[in-house]
Amino acid sequence: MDTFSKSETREALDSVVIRFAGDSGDGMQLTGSQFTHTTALMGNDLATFPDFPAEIRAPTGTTYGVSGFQIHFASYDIMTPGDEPDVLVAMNPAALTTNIGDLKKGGLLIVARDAFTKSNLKKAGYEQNPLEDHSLSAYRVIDLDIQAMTLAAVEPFGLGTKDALRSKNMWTLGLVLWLFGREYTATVDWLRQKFAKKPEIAESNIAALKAGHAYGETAELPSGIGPYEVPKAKLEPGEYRNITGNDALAWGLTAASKLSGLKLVLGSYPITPASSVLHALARLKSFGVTTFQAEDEIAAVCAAVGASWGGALGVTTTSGPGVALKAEAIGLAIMLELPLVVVDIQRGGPSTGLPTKTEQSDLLQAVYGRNGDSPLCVLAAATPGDCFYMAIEAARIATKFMTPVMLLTDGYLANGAEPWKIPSMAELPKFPVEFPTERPEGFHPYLRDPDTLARPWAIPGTPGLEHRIGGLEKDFNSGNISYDPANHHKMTKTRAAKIAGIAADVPEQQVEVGEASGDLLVVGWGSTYGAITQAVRRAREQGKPVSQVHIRHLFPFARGLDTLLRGFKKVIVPEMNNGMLSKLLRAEFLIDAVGVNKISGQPFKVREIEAAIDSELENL
Amino acid sequence: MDTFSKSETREALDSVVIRFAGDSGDGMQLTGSQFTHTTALMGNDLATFPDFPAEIRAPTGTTYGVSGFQIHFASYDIMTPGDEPDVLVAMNPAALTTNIGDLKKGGLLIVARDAFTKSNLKKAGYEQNPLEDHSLSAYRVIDLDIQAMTLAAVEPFGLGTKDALRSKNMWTLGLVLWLFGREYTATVDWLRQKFAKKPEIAESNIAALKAGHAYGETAELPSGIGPYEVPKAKLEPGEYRNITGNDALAWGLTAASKLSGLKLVLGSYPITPASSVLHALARLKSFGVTTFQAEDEIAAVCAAVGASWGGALGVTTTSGPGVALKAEAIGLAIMLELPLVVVDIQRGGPSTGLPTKTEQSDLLQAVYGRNGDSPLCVLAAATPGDCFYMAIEAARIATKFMTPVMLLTDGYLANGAEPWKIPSMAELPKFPVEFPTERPEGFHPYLRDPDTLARPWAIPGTPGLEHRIGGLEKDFNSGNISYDPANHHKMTKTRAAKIAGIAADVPEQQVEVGEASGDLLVVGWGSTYGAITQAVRRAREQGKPVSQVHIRHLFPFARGLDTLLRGFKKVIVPEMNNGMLSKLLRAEFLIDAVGVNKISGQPFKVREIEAAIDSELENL
Amino acid sequence: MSPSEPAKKLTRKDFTSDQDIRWCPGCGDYAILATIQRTLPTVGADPAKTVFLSGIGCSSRFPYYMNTYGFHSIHGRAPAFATGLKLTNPELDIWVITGDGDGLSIGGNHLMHVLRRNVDLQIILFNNRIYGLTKGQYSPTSLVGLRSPSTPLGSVDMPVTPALLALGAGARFVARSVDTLAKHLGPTFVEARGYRGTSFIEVLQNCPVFHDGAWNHVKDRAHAGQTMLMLEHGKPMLFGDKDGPQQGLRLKPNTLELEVVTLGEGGITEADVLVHDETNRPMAFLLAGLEPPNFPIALGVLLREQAAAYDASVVAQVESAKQSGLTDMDALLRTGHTWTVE
Amino acid sequence: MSPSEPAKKLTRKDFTSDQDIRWCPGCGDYAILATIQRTLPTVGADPAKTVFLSGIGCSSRFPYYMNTYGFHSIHGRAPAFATGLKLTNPELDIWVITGDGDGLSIGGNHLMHVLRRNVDLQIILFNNRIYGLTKGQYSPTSLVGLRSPSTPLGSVDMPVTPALLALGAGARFVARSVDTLAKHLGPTFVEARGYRGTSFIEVLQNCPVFHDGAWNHVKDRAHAGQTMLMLEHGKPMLFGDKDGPQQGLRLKPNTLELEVVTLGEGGITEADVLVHDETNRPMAFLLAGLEPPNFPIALGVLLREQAAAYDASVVAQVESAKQSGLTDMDALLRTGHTWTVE
Ligand SMILES: Cc1ncc(C[n+]2csc(CCOP(=O)(O)OP(=O)(O)O)c2C)c(N)n1
Ligand SMILES: Cc1ncc(C[n+]2csc(CCOP(=O)(O)OP(=O)(O)O)c2C)c(N)n1
Ligand code: SF4
Ligand code: SF4
Ligand SMILES: [Mg+2]
Ligand SMILES: [Mg+2]
Repeated sequence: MDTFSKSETREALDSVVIRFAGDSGDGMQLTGSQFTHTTALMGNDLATFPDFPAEIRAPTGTTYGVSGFQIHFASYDIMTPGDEPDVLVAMNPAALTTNIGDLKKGGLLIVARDAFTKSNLKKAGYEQNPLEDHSLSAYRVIDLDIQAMTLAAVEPFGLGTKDALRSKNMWTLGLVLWLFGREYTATVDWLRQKFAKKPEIAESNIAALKAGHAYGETAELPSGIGPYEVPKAKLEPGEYRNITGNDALAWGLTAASKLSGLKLVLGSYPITPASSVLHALARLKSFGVTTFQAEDEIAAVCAAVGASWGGALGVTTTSGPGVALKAEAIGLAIMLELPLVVVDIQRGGPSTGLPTKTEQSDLLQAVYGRNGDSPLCVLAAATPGDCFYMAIEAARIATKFMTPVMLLTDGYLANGAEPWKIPSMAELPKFPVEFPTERPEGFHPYLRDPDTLARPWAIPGTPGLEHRIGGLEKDFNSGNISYDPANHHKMTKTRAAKIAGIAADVPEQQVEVGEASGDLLVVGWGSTYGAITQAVRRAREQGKPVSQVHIRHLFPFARGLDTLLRGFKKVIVPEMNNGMLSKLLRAEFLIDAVGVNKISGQPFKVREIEAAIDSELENL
Repeated sequence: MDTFSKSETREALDSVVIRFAGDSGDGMQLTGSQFTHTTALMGNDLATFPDFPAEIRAPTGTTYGVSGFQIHFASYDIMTPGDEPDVLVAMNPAALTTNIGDLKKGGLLIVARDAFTKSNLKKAGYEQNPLEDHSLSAYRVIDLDIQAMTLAAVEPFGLGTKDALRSKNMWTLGLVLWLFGREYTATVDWLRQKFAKKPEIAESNIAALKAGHAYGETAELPSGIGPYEVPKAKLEPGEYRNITGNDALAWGLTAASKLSGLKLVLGSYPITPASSVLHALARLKSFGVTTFQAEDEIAAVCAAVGASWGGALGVTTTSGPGVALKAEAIGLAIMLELPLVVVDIQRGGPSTGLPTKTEQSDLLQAVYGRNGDSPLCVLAAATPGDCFYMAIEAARIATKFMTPVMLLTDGYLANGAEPWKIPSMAELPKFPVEFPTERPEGFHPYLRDPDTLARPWAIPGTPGLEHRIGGLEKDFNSGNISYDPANHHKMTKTRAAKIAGIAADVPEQQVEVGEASGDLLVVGWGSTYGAITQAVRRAREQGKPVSQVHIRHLFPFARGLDTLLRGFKKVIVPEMNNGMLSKLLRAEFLIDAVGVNKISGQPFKVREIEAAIDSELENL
Repeated sequence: MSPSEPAKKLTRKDFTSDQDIRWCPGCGDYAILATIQRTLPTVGADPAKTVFLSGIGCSSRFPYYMNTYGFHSIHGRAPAFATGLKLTNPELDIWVITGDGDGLSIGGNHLMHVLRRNVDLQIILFNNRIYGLTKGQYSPTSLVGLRSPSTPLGSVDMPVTPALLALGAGARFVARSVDTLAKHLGPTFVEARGYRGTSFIEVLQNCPVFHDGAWNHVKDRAHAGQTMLMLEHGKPMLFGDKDGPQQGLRLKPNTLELEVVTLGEGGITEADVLVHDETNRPMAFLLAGLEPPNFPIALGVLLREQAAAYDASVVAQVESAKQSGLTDMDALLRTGHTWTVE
Repeated sequence: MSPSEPAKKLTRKDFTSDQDIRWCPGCGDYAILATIQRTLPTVGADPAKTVFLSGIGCSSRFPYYMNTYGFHSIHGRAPAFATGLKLTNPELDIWVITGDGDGLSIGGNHLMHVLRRNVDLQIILFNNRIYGLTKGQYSPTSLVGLRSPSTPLGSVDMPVTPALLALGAGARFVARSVDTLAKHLGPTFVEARGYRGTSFIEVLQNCPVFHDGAWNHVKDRAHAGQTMLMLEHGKPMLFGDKDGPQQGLRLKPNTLELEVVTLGEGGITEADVLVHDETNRPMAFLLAGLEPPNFPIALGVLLREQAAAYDASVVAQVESAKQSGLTDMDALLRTGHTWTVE
């Protein structure tokens, strides 16, 4: 663990939001994650939000090629990457123009002055250089010739200008690290490891990093600007790491495979923002994980179902358009009553929509998007780290109830990171699965467990349990094909009852924050957790009568939700969609749940939810 | 028009339900439709229900190979094929065992005695011959050696026994026609036409038909059995024909093409029970109809969307599993804002389910089954003949609002027939479509009509209107790709507002039967129309305070529905699913709509809905 | 064979399920079913380790009739389910049953990819040149001009040749046989089962209800000798009716075309006739496209090329990773940078 | 050209839209775009009647940059949209733009069916052997062993050869060219446009970001003469570096194999070298599979076989039905039995 050793006098701040913005090629994501990492080591709580363009490498200098990374860190526990940045780092004019609107008035703006060339200004749509026309007077500006200083710092390594300039993000990182009293050791280690095979690259980057840091220490910054320090947060004791939602998900699935004793078989097809789960699992072959990049989403889910039938934990990961394609096969899995975990990492829709942006607009597709009466279990993760636990929960329910489970996360959870207290495997409850090996009296594949209504998971290869399954309706008593009218009614009701029964197997719905009854209840699900919690806490600090419920089990709802909802005069439901959970709650409980909807591909700001709370309370 | 000329004394009946049942190979569907046809010519009102096995030609004598055709005809206007048959024709033991349970006590049972062979009895699971063990004493039985009498009748034509026996359905039809005072002329004409190229087949069938008829006239039937007559019904004057839902749909789509002036392009992939729409349209090439049997459902809908972009009325027809596959492409059509008609002829689900049975379980898939916030218009046809009008309505809305429209029918409507008053094309409102040819000031592909919010339908080939569209989010002001957060919010709201605006363009919701407020309201949609109407009428005849609303516009709902629903103490919603419209109504209007659900692959019986009405009224 | 059961000699009955068969009387599917049921016992197949996995169609009802593990999936996707199953348990002997609609229309892409990957499966494509189950629409193998419910004026789609498609996709085992030729079909299945990789077998099948006689030009008993070429590896490609002249296939000198020659005519001897070489891919391409009336149809193994089976490679990669990589979950969770809060 | 506009000579600018191009610097897609934009004016193309229609991928962004009608559809389905559009308006000149992922992975089946139907379209497949847009996963054309984010230990899937797949599916016009070889690419597009039916053109494209140099073994300037065989119909298949020996392809006598021969060595003359015949399908099969190092890659038109275009057949059927069939809707509604209630 690194410690902070400098002795300058530093202004103490409770919390800071920094946004790094530059060209896609400027390495802003790396800069952000290195800053994040060091900040975590410093003991702050933090949350991050990377926001990058759909283009792989948009032409340099364009506004749509701007890549951003926001980090919020504080001396108390925080849950969102922050509403507006206190500090904006803009590596070129395009980054400035697309981000300056978000910077707090009076906020700190760090710009690479020498990137404000005529051609870059033009590409960003500036008629004049904003660094020269007083248009930035509302901010505290540090404009430096970062490119020139980088070139100077890496000169000894004899790189070409193009390569040398690649280190300018490290120079900038060095400066910002110094500004907030952070060491660069961790980044140095990381650079050495990453470029182990190209030591000259590692060393030139390190030189730039150190030069930026040194610049802070030695140069005279305009008065009133830094240096700062952000004291440690009081976090629950334990071993921590940073984790993104997609990594947590991949590890959660792998953990589920260990806890259940099942082989994990992933069928997937690349799609933003889900691909990195496939990548992460592909690296875990040593854990017996099999990954199959299929020819399309349909083949991917079918392979997962085939794997499940064979006795594996069959999983498929995708985003909204992929779920649409998988609908027919998921319907088959429902009919076959096989375990299956379908992960939908939601993005902006409809259609191709906004592939790199976040949204929660697949909820109704998850619950209803299949032909026929085809209920399955729907879960949602609330934070990046929660993806780990919800992956395990999905696998547990899928195998216990022999059902597909749809787990919803989103682009914000997928790429966002948070400090995560690392669990120990021994603490996590095992849920071993047993495959029947003996042929019980009257065996047939749809013979049900009287408690869970689950059918036996008899797997091919088992002598004596040979059977046939398929997508046609089955006879309740024999498992054979049946066109009998009464039987179909009974089977439909049975499938529904089995899924409804999951509610008895999960914890009662709890209030997240506040009392269990009162004036105003804010109900959320998924990645809005942080923003809602923060907003409700702030409102309560101001004495406002508001509570929060956060739903992880979306279908069926957990027991007790009904009572909670009825305990409040008013229920509002913030969602990053045009009103989906609110529809489910209204239909189920007949309460006038009112949507607070943001469909912009961006997560909620705490302020926006506070505003919704205030306006509801006024109208109560 | 045929008339009834016989002079025997006949017992007059108000209404009769007959079910013909036999092996798939026994020609029961033909028998039924010929009886239907003659009955229509006699001026009765009628409704039919064919019910055939999933197997193409199941082995003879098996229970799952039994094919049935039920007809209800009456001297008043009726709306369902009848709850239980008054008359059952059973051509073999399997047909008897699978159908006898439905026959009214005291009903008439006509059996082909000589088909009750040892092997047939065994295949049907009979240990004893039911014709000999008094087990049928609750019915009035006419058991005849129909096979022998058929062979005798067709002997002159020198056919082999197998071929000769093929006419036994005609012998039976002849007898039943006589029993209910019907002429056989129409069937004779039909046989001559159908077998124009094989006159010996035509004539042997005719001989059998006449022999059956003559048998009725000359043989002594057990006392108390017939002959009967069913007087004409009082129908609205006009020219009539029998029509099945799928034929009506095909013709309605073709009519829509005429009324709009658009070329009809169907992209489809065969699937039960939708294939016959493809077949019917493939026969209408002379109307300029283009049909494309695609490689799968996805290609089918994509071809239809491509056709729409090109300026055609793009249509795709399928059933539930096909809709699931089309979801992604329908989402694209929503984003592209192109007209598209998607017809879902629902069948028993989930998955492959009960392919040849009817169900209404795709409603929520239709409304919600896509990624993202992706609203489209959902309509449902109520009767076979209504499929014609709803097809036109779907095309009208699709082209006026530049949106996909999902039209729901089901297996029951698809194959069921009713007498249909033939409209004249001149009476039907035209809805001509104009493609822009001039480039207006500030043209872009998403420039909207201020009233409908529809975008211009500028088609490739038009000079000066070249433009690019696609599945990524569009800028409201330029139609170019936009990742702007506020723009996405605005576009999502705009797409929703456009669809919501359709409500202003369709008639207000009316009460179908009864007062506009009161104690009990029965709300239905789709093919339950007949059963619900009949049940509500009967209840009202008995003085019960019940009204009926039938919904054709399911998304958005028509104006006025809210007021109607709130006008009643209780609302029940009979559906052939596990509760879907009831969910939509609850979520939208917060009224405690209670489902009456039947998920057996069979249409509601009038009696079942009456029972639901009674039990609700008791508990009011 | 499982250790718990004493090895006993199995018979057709052991592979026959208790379900009534629901195909139309006279359907070619019966013959194929009987041949499989008779063949499996002869090669020591274990019902517990044998899986039949199908899509949707008349042919896809097949698994219900086998007393093995069976999976009747959804339309066109059987190869994908089979891939997932095989990756999970490579010990299973998996037979994919599909039709010309299921496998070539909606399922063409999965077929193509399973073939290129070479997953160890047998894929039997029942080619009746029609959609049976949905009542007779034309299929991707229907000939131009076919009148069907969806092509009342005759189809205008150019058909696909299953074996050519398979070869183009990179298939390494391609065979062809006929529903009613049990003596040829059974051994073809045996060869397919023996191949480690995807074996693709097209079976010419008659649908007496919707496309009766689609293969009469091949099967016609009177001329079967002339219309069928029974391939045998290493043997000259000879054919001909018993009492008629012996004919053979020859490569037209210095071209890429095959021609039919008659032994004894113009000095042609057996030595002039091309010898079948199962490992010769260009030859398989030429053979796959032959059809009467100008040529006999080629039956038997057109191509057999050894290559790594996908499932074996995947398993090997996992196993070697297990040897050398991280296996402790707690350690995994702690990879990279961590820190402790006290 | 529309009657309202005076025929003016168009230039590249007329085919260039006002949208910023969003490909990575150095991407091979730029070169292909430039070639299309330069080629279309030379063949009198009318922007109003020209359509670019794509799936999803880097390559599929193409339509945005053309000042013609453009349609950026969903992943893999472009051929199906194009078929519907062409059936609606056969006058349009439709170009389908796809990638090795879009066209061969998720969209393989639509590709195969549009090829067998022979719909009159040009299909350009940008083959960079990688998924560009989703950041570098391996694709169906990636070679075994490729390390990518989804195959960190190397891919084990055997790749597909696009031209072979197309031929297996029944394609009748198959060509191949290279992103940066504008002088070869432009004329290849012209040939493709001239063909009435589906023309399939594979373009070897470099993705400098995720799979830089995937085609270096072909494009390597130093040896380009040896690694590329420029096909010309009716001309002997010769190749070789300018200053090196001239080489040619020959059919190994009495086999189905091609071999490389060197002119002047062992008495080999040009007369021994095989002459390219665009109409010879078996030859196209052999050529499609050639790759360095043992052979040059075959560029140009591998196969051009005349056949009815699907859209033309469909339209003809509709038109002839219009001549002879019922056209009065009121009459249609009254076909069969009707009766009157008074
Ligand atoms: C998604 C989906 N689309 C369509 C169908 C309808 N369908 C069932 S089988 C079939 C075609 C069967 O043809 P083939 O594979 O040749 O089998 P055959 O019946 O001829 O043996 C079709 C179109 C379906 N069940 N599911
Ligand atoms: C239904 C669906 N699945 C997955 C994706 C994600 N996706 C977009 S492009 C692409 C692959 C592109 O590869 P290729 O066609 O080779 O194009 P390139 O980017 O290499 O030009 C994928 C998997 C998507 N957009 N839609
Ligand atoms: S329809 Fe044809 S393929 Fe299907 S079972 Fe009947 S005969 Fe066989
Ligand atoms: S990722 Fe590759 S293919 Fe895509 S634009 Fe960049 S260089 Fe081109
Ligand atoms: Mg078939
Ligand atoms: Mg690619």
